[in-house]
Amino acid sequence: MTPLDQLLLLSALTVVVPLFTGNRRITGPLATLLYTGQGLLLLRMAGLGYGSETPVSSAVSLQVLGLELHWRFDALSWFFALITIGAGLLSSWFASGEWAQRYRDSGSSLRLFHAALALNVFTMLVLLASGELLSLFIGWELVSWASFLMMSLGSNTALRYAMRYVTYAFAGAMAVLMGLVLVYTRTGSFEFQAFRDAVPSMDADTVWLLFGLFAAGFGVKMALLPFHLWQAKAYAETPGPGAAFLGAISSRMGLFAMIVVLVQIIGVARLVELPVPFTFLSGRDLLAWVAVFTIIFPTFTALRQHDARRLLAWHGIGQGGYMLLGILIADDLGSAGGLMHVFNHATYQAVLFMSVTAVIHRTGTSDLNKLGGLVARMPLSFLAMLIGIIGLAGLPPMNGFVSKWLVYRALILEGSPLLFLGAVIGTLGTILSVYKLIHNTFLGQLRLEHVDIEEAPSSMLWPMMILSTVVFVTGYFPGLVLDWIASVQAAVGLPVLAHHLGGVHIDKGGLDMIWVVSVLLAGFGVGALVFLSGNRSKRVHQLDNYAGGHFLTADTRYQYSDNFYPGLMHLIGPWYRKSFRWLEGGFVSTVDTVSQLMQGLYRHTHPAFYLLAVVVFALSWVMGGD
Amino acid sequence: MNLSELLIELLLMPLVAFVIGLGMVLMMRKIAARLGRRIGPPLLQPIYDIIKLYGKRTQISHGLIHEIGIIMAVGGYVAAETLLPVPGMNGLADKGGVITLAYVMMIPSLGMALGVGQCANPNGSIGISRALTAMLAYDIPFILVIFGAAYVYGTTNLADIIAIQQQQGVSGWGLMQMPLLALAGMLALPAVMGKQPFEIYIAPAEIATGPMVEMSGKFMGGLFVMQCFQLYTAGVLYTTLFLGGGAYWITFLPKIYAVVAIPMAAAMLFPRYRTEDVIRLMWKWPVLVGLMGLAVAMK
Amino acid sequence: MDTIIILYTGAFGLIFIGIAGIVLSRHLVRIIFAIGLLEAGANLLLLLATWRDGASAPIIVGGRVPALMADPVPQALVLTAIVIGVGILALALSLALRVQHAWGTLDMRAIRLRLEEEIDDAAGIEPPTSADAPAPRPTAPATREGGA
Amino acid sequence: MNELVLMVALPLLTAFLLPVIDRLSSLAARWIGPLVLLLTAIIGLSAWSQTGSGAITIELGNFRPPLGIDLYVDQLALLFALAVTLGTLLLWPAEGEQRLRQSTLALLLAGSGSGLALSGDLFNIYVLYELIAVVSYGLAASRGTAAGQAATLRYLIVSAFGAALALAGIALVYQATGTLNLAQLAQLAPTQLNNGQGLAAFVLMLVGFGVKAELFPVNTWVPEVYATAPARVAGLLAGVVSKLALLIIVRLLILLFPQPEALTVMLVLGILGVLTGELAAWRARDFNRMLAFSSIGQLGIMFIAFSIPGKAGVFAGLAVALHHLVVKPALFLLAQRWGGSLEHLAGVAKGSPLAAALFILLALSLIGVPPLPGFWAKLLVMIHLLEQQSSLYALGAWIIMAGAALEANYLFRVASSFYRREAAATPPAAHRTGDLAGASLLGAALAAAVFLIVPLADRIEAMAGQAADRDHYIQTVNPEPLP
Repeated sequence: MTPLDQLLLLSALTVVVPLFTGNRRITGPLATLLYTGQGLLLLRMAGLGYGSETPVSSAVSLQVLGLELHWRFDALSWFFALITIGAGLLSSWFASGEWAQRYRDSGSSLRLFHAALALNVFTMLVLLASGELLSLFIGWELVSWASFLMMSLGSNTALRYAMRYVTYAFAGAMAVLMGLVLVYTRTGSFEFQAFRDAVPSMDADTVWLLFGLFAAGFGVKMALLPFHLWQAKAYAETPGPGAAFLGAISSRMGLFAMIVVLVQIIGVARLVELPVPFTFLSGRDLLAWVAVFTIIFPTFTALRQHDARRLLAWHGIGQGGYMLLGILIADDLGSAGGLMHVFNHATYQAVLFMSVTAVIHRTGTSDLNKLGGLVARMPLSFLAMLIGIIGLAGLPPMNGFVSKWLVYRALILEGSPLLFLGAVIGTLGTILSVYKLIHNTFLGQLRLEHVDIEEAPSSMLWPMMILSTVVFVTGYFPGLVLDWIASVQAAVGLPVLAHHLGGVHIDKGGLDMIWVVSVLLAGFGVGALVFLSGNRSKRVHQLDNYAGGHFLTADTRYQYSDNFYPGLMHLIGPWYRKSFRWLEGGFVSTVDTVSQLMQGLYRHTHPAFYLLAVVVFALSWVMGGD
Repeated sequence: MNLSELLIELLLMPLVAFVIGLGMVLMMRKIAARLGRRIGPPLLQPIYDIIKLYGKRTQISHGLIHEIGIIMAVGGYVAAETLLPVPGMNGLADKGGVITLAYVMMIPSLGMALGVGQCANPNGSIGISRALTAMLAYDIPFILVIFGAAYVYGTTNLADIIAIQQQQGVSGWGLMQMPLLALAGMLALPAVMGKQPFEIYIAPAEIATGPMVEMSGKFMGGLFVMQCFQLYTAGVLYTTLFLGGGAYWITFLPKIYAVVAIPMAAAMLFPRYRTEDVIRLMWKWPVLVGLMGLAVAMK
Repeated sequence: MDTIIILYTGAFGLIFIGIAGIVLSRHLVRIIFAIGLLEAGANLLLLLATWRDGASAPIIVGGRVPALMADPVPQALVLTAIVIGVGILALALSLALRVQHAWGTLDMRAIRLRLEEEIDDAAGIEPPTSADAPAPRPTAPATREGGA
Repeated sequence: MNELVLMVALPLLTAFLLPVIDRLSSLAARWIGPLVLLLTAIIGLSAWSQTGSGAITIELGNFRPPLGIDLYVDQLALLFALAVTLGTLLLWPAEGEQRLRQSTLALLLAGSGSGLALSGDLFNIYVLYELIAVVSYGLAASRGTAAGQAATLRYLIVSAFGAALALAGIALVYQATGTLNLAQLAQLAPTQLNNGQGLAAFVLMLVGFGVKAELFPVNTWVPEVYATAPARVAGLLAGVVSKLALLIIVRLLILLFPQPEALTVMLVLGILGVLTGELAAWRARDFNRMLAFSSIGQLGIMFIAFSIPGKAGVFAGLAVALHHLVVKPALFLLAQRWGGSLEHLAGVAKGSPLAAALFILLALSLIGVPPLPGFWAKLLVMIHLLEQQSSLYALGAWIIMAGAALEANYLFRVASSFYRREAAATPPAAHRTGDLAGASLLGAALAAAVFLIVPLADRIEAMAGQAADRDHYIQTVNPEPLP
């Protein structure tokens, strides 16, 4: 029994245990404990993360239909597993205290929630451990359906969006299946190595086909354009901690699979050689542009949301674009940026979802037009969200900056101004959007009905604080994460990033976050000194405001929240055409029409007519063929 | 370079920046006054203003975040100055680079936004909404220009960029190498500095609107200090990218003052732009020119 | 050889008449008759498969084997097929009778439409409405509230 | 070995005696049917191990073919005979007033179905096929409603039409070869049937037998009959009878028609079946017709699979067919109470959680989600389709994929409506224990197959190898050469 087997076994146990402990209060803490155990088992394989160990394979292997299935962990799997288990651990912790009580009291099944969470973690670990294409596909499907289970735990609305997800996901899975069967018929094997060996001898059309199938199939999970419509709503409607988990890691499984197939096996170099007909683009450029549009469009859709969870979920889609973009650059900097962004995104996205969930827990709403001023009541949740949004926006000193910096730097080195510009537009849109989020939730006037609320319970605060610390510390010392990234790069076959604790040293302009953050903190210190050098200030009530000679009273709360950026919207508002929804709707209508036709075929016409047609056709063909 | 020298540099750089920034503020006010056929303030007026604001008896605070916001606004620029090499002092140029600088420059905006948000005055929030929109407007051409420069020089290290330009004399300046990009930068510069005619978000004419509506005393003073840094940063960055940077203070100072003064003098003549017009303008001409410049520079 | 050509023509003719009858008729009884014709054609075809001109019945009487014997297998087959065919025709006619009793029509198209409706009704599906369809007639005159 | 004849004879005999038994004791009449089926199933199972090494042939009355009639027992035939017996047992349709008549029909179905699976003679096949057809009319109309009768009538017309065509096809075969014994035909096929006439015969028989196998153009009866017949009957027709017809077609294909064109015809019709079935199901608004259309689609997949030449095709098709054989009857058992508009099913999971969970399990397997058996079957089909390196086969693969995506959509639209919070105005009644137990049994079999997939796959592969081996068939029967 290898450490990998132990890990998978414990993970499976985590699924089973909530089924037995059921709706009791102990379920949450118990699950958390089990996740901790999984984490420890993962740490036993820490050598993978630091590149000092060869891949750990599972003792289990199967032979079905003459196809061999086996599982193993390498640095890439380890890195993603670390994030998965971490997200599972903290989400489960978050979901074990008061939240659980509330959830149970509302008539929902805690048993099912924890089982679903554990199932998600388990299936992801299975996917990450896959040792050839077939087990990859099996893991892929398991993950899809596990997250479907998680998404459908919510209300009727959630069910509807989960349904949409499953349609997209299954169609994507079919594309993947088609791809891997194609590979099988070419190579006679599902092994990665066989595929890799066969790639150089494949002609361009085949590679194009495989590339298209795999990119589209895995892209569905990543919510790449134009398959992104399902994600935001489905994640937003998932019960809070579940949303934090899904938002943190679930769709990154698509990225994992893409790295395995497109980078590790087919290789980005091969994609560069694939020309897009009638253009000067290559296959890689095409996907990179898809990534950039995945950054821009969802980010600006997020800007228009007035539900905190949806806003975050839309950003989650957009951030996926940076990861893919970085990895497609495929040099040491870019791929490191893309990979690191997976980790960073998981941390700050989880923190953001948790903090929004904490707000919902206390106020009962996530409508950004019905909140405000909560910083006075929930300062620690505010702090968590602040750290989260700085990370999400990719500003120093949080970790989101480092990964984006790596991507930008790589783009400059490569000389892709338009991709760079697209990425930056995404970042700017994010800044606008996240400010709206924090402003409408925590800043401004505190509403009357929220005057008496308290800070989130400690079971929520602890995970948030831990994650916030991670966001900051890995921003301060990015080398901590870059160590893992480097071994991932080595495992995947990408150029390995030379780095140090503070970042990277390049002759032509490197980054040392230790210095940058230190100087920033020192700057804040100076700012504080300057501030304190002034006269003493006096705290006033929030209603003690300049209001043009008018008195604000306790029952009138002015809050600037709806349509937060009117100037911008005035200009770009007409650009929101809902084109993708239109596209989806058009597709559905087409299917509907064809389907109606087919029903008509069975319903309205005289059956014998077809019979005649077929017989006449067949006979004439036979006679003619003779 | 040893650590103590570096630390001294890091201390000195913001200080120098502040002094020069004060001069720039003064210059701006002089230019504005002269254009309006007034004389303008005396030499030390900016200092007096700051001292006055910090010393005021009525200092209204709307909460901790209000204060932290102002601290962030000043502190962010203090940190940013250490990333900008000036003659004799490279500071952290090799540890941050121009991208980091661009992003550190957003922190003061965020700080100010947080502070104003905490003030709980909807008019303040409106101002922030405009300010952030304006940032979205000018940052696109600005980033384009930064990309072009970094690509052409092949480095993001500002000290290296200066060195490259210095080697070839005036003909090696970015202005000569990539005139279109320089033009685009020049067009975006007034907006980056938040000055006329793009200062609608500050709303100096509408007393009851804008970020400053709840700012009194040292809060206002903090913003004033921030403005000094803002002008300085924009000027120095542009000089560094396109005008050969500074080898000696004697040539450096005129350059940065000119960079701030010339567009200002021209821009001062324009009427104030509405927010959406800022976007429209910024996304049209500077971006267009910048893209053309990029196309030329990368060919 | 002429006989066999005529017979083949007859067989194929019957098959085609049968098919045409099924396809073209709307009346149920005609369709059922057409099936009968079709089956007759198929049976004839089967018989013709091993037709030997002038052969005698394949019956061995008193150990005397006739010189030319017809193949007994198709005959047995056809016999069975005819029995089955008759049974099925009877079943069809009885079903048609019942449908006629229940719905009062033997028109295939009417039956099909009625069938569709009944299935939908039984399932509890409302009939499909179209935006272009005329508005449903009000079932009762609208009562004016508070008119008294 | 001759006790296998009992598999055919016993149910038929009981069916004819049933009215008499009923006179004597109605209790006996009620139980004798299932008991007889159980007995025949045991007979079949006991013979199972003997067929592992090679097929056996049973010459009825000890006349050697071609003079005598023989039963050909290989694993495939035995499996289907068992399937029809057990399937009838599981979906025992007798209920209500017409219990006696339905018992009789069910026994007839089991007997003639087993006979059809085992018979090695084209003539027998035709007769038994017609017998099954008549039984199925009786069962389909057994609800006694006018709609049921009208639907049966329409079914009958298509079916009789098909039977006539099949007969014409048999005539063509006989004309070319002068025999109807399958083994002998197999011997003669490469020389006598490998021509236009043979192909015409195949097409006629394909269309003729295809009526029951829900082959594309002659399956218009499917939605009507499945919607009006009792759900158990629909389950029998969709699950068992269709597979029997398919088995016949496959046997004919392997033994009689080696032409590649024959495969192409089947492939094209299969593709059309998947396309029309899945698309029509997408819009179905009631449970029964949704299942009906989906079964058309699934049968289409089987046709596509069997159209792959050689053992691979038989293997893949067999896997899909067996999977469908388990899943479809279970779904129709659930339809017993859930038939009717899909809208009425909103929120039923609360009342019947087990049924809802079963539906999800079955649906998952049907669309092919690993590690459920449906996935492996589909994977096999896909692999072998794409291995053909032909664009038509590749098209088949693409269509199957697209069909599965559609199917996932409509099945899970229904499944998720089960879990909706607000219940429908008139929720359907709870399932009867018998239905639920039957469905659970099949579901459990499906779940067990997940863990037994390796030995199962080996068995099916061996079975397919045996069935696809023409020479083996000829040698086993070893008929006397024709004079």
